[in-house]
Amino acid sequence: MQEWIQLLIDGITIGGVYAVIALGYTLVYGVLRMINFAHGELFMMGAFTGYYTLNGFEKHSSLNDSVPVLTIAIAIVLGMVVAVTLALVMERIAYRPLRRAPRLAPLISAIGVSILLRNIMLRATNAQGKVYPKVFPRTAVEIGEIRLLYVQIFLIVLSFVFLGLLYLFIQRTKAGVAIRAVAEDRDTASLMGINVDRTIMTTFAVGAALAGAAGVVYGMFVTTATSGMGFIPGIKAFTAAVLGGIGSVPGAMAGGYFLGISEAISTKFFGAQYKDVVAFVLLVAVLIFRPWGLFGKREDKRA
Amino acid sequence: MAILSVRHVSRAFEGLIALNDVSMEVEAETIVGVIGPNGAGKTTLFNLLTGFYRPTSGEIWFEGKRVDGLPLHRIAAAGISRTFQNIRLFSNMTAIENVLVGSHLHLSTNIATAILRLPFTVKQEKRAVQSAVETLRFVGLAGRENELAWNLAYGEQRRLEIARALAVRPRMLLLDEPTAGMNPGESVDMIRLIRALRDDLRMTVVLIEHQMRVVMGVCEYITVLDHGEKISEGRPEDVQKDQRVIEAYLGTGALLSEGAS
Amino acid sequence: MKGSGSLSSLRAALDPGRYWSRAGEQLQTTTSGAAVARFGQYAVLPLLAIAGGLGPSYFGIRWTFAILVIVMYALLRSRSGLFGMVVLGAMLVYLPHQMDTFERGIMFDIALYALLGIGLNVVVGYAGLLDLGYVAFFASGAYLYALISAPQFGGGFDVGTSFWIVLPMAMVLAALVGIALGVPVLRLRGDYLAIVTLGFGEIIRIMINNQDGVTNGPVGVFAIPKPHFGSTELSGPVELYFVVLAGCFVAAFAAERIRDSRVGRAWEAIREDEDVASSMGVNTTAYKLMAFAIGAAIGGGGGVIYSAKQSAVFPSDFNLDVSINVLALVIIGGMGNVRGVILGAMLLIGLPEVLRDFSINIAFIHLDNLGADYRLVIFGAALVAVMILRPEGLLPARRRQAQFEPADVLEPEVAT
Amino acid sequence: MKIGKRALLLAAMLATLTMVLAACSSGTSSKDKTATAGAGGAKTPAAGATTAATKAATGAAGSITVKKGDKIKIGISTTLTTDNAELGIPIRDAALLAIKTKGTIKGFGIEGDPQDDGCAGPASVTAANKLIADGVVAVIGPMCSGGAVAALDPLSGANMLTVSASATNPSVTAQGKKNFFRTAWNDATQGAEMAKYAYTTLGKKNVVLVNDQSTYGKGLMDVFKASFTAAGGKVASEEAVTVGEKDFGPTVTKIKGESPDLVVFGGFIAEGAVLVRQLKDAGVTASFMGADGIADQKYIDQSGGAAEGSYVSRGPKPTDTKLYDAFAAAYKAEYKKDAGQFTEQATDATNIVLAAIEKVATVDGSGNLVIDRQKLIDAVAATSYAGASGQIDFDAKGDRKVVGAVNEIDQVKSGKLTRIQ
Repeated sequence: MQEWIQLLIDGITIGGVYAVIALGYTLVYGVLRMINFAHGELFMMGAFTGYYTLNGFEKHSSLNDSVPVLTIAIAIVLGMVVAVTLALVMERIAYRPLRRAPRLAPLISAIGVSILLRNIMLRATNAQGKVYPKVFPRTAVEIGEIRLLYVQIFLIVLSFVFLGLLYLFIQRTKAGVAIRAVAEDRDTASLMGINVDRTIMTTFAVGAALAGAAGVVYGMFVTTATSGMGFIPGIKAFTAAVLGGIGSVPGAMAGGYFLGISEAISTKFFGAQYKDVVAFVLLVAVLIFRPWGLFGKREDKRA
Repeated sequence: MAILSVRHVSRAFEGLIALNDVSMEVEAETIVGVIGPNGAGKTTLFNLLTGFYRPTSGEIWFEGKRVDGLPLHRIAAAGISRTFQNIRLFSNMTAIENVLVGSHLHLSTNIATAILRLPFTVKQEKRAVQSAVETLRFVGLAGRENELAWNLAYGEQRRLEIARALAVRPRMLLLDEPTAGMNPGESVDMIRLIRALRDDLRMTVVLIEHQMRVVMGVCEYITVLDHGEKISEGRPEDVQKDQRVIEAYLGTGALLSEGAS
Repeated sequence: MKGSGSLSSLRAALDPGRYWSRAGEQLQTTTSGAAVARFGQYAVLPLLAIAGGLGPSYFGIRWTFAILVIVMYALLRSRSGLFGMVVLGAMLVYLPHQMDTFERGIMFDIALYALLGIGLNVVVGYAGLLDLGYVAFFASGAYLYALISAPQFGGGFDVGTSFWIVLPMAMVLAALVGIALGVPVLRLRGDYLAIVTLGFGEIIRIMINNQDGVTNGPVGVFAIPKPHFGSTELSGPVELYFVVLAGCFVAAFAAERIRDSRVGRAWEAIREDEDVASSMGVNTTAYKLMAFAIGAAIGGGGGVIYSAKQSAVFPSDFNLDVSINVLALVIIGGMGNVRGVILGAMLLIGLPEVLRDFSINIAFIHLDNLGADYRLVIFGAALVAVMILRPEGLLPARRRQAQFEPADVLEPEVAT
Repeated sequence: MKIGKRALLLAAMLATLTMVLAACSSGTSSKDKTATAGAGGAKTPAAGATTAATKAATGAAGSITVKKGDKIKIGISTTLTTDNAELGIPIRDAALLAIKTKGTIKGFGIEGDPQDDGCAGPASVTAANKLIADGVVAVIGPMCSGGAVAALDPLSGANMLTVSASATNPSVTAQGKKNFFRTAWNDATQGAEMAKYAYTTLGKKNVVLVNDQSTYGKGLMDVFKASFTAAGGKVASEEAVTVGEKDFGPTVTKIKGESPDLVVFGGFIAEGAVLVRQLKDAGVTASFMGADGIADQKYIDQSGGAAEGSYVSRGPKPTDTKLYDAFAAAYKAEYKKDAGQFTEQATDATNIVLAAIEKVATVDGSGNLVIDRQKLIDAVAATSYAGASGQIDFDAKGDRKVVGAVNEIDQVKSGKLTRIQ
């Protein structure tokens, strides 16, 4: 029983990361109908920013030991800033010129950006994985056999908080309404006085901020940053977004957790080598019964 | 003998009832109009007849065969073809290619014969092109064969849609607002075309139409929908006098002003 | 009348893939002049080929590659498509003889990826189905040949001839795999299909990696025998390059013919508006499956050749990168267009390899390993740049419209 | 009319076919020509090393000629892109250092030609083709076992001396290619030694094996399993991790549930460090054992202290470490960082190759250096070399003979790899 609870916690931990990254996919897909293949790399850049920030504090001050809350907060904020800046540059250079281009052109452009970022970081770090300094004590809460690292709790809680905040942002703020309007119908939204360019940028920024922050916290959890670390979570998050119904915010969240937990459980049953098989088979199974995803809007025949 | 029989058909969208217990019969080789105010469920009815929607309840029979629930292409094969209210051509294909897609069911080329390009394939294809050209000429698009669909003028696009639907060689043709956006001259042409479809090609035509002049001018029988229900049917002059129809159209003024003229 | 008819027949015969000739107006006006011009072009052909062939000796591979791409680009964009194809064909046939091992290896890779691109193009370009798991078919072909012929597993087949038997077998197998994948997922739209196919590609790779008993797992299958053609062993990249090239010709020919038929029209209609296509009588599920099966068969055939050339295959050879590369080259080349695919393959597969030697040595700047270290950085940037500069791809599918010409239709009809 | 049309089409197709076939046959003859040119390579016009003719000459089987004033090229096939470059770059650096240290052979300068082999079959074949074309005398590499197996096809076709410092899987030498040697240890040797050590010396009876699904990791764990169970031990379960992932939570939970007394890992640094840390985080008390894939200070650094106490097999080694220490010091002096895993094997491989070149190379009448490929291979096969990684003698398959060496086992003590056997 306790093993099952532990597996569930493992699943929620990684699932939360998938969910937060998936939100970026789903938001961008919502407004632009494009798969931003480079989104996972923003997560990676966040993790590196976290490393450089915390390592800087470690080397030049004692703040990591005296007020870790402060340095962690700064790292997260910087991670967000770097990811948002990159995302906006990416949008401006690689995606905006392609807004009226054939549907698959931005996809390839995004793949190009993804390869570019990965290899720039590979060269910048000379292919050495960067190890986070010890900011978070690696101690754990223990209940019987169940163990939860503090940093893990932080990661889980933070992903919940992010998801909640994003939901409020989308539902309650003016910018959120604009995003939903553009997602619904870009041309109509534009006619109704919504600045479409700015809304698209907001969308990229919000998605990137989440990915950047997630990168920092995940980096603290796994304690390393490598140039390739964004790729697999990126693909998984994309899967999660589709599973939940791409374009749907609650769908991305649910899809992320669903995927994380199913990976954990299938590891128990079949071994980790088959967890991706299970995940994708589940995806197909879900899509066969709900072709529009768990929470996606049912697209009837467009009559 | 009724070619089409709609029996107690309803369709709901997430609780919203778009069509409620509608029954109607269409006689072969007639021109039937479906009218009603906006949101009356006319296009929903067309979508049900052509398989775009499945009825929530009720049955649809065409030529003695039940067609509701069939996939779209089976309904086309059964002999029903349609046009769309918001024109839906294959806009990056040429006019003649659009029509050739319509004749899909009447050609037999498969992968093997396409690669080998056997003489009979070539011959069949040529015949298809020939008949596509004739169809385009029939709808008044002679000389526009190689134009991309989205380059055509609005009225031409409507006619191309009809040509494409005709290429399916349906026994019943559903026209969704065929004269929408046309000037009076073009509308008259369209009326002439619709009559020719029935007279020359012996087709049954069902059309949704807002312009009462067209409806009264061409339809032999009219079904009136309002709020998803059938409120009246009969010959044009009878329907025009029906109190419920007049009420339904009150405020829109459409029926009275146009119908009277 | 008779004269113009024979001319159009001639044009039709010369223009592979279509008999409604597009370039009618050029020729119709000054028939004799154009004919002379055309023959003039053929005379230039050997000269060009020789120049291209000698290029590597004088300019080195980097410049030759650049020149080759530019020449091809110009030729393929010009209106005389057939001429471009012939020049291209001649160069592709002649050039490898002037090349060294490395360059031949690249040429093989380019041709192989062009073949895969032609296959995926049927799925993505013609039918508009976004497939991110194309590697699955490539893998099934490669492993079929590997498992049947490698001595590790008994190698029960006569290796000398098995290649030519396995090739069609693998194509059929891959087509079946394609249909098996297609049936459950084809009612999914656009990006849903993309992720499911991506997952399918991964599933195949993971299964190969973990079914040790069958596939030898990550250790891979090796000592795969080379095929024979008659009594000649096709051992080097250059011999198998010609097998792939022939495969490209056949696949491109078949693909273009299918595209210009009723089947191709149905695909195009599905791509434009699936529901309307269906309501015009197109059985969309069947036609999508057909596209999947054809694309898969070509991918499977490519896999067999790959396996034979490589002589060792590993599950890691069939990762997501392969699918992404093939998709990217199809789109960069210009979707729905065989010539674009070939050009895309040259750029996408050729460029990163040619960049290996790239270095900058100007004045005090010495970046000797620039290419070796940064080639993927440059490659990523190039992908973005190409898409921004030419969003439709380098050779946008100059849509082959079924041009109606009275002469084409009326003449035989009058005769009957 | 129609017949004419089809006849033309047929003619066009036939023409194409003829063209292809003609090209095929001329392909063979052209290849023959280059082979002949190779034998008489000295006659090649001095148009620079980039001409196709010269490249073809050096790529041919017989001998290789380095013209007066040119440098002897040594190919280095290693991984320079993807996260595996973490291993590949130090290997390249070690080989380049050995080349630099050697300086010249018979008055000819030496230069390294590093090529990215992607740690996988396709890219390794491309890298091999590139090196053949570049006219290298020998190849250090390929880095990974899978890549080596695939790349040996073109390399042995060119009769190219190939010495890998890091391709350890038994399959590489099982192919029986005569031109291949390795200074890395065959996993069959190492895996069996590891199992023996775990069972006999450490007294572990119940283990969980974890591999990274790579040729190396899976292959090593298979050997371990066979030896360990043959000795009477029990393998509780076999788990896997995915390269590139950073969170193995569920796998760790599952391992915990098996309550093993030893966890054995076959894979590389990145995953090994994450795994050992997460095992510790999860409260797994079992010992941890890895192999040469993690025998590197980076493994300890990246584990954030969790590697303390883990056992690391480094393959058979001599007990005398003076040569290794000297190499490590030189490496550190050159690159300002510690010598990574496989670097000592890389430097040995390079030195063996350079020594063999020195032995067989002759200067001909016009001052060119001529190296016979077969003699070069034979020279390496006869090598008996005391290097940084120990005494190196090759057996008939190209594997290292285990002479005067025991399997070195290190334990991480106070954040350093410390030899305990």
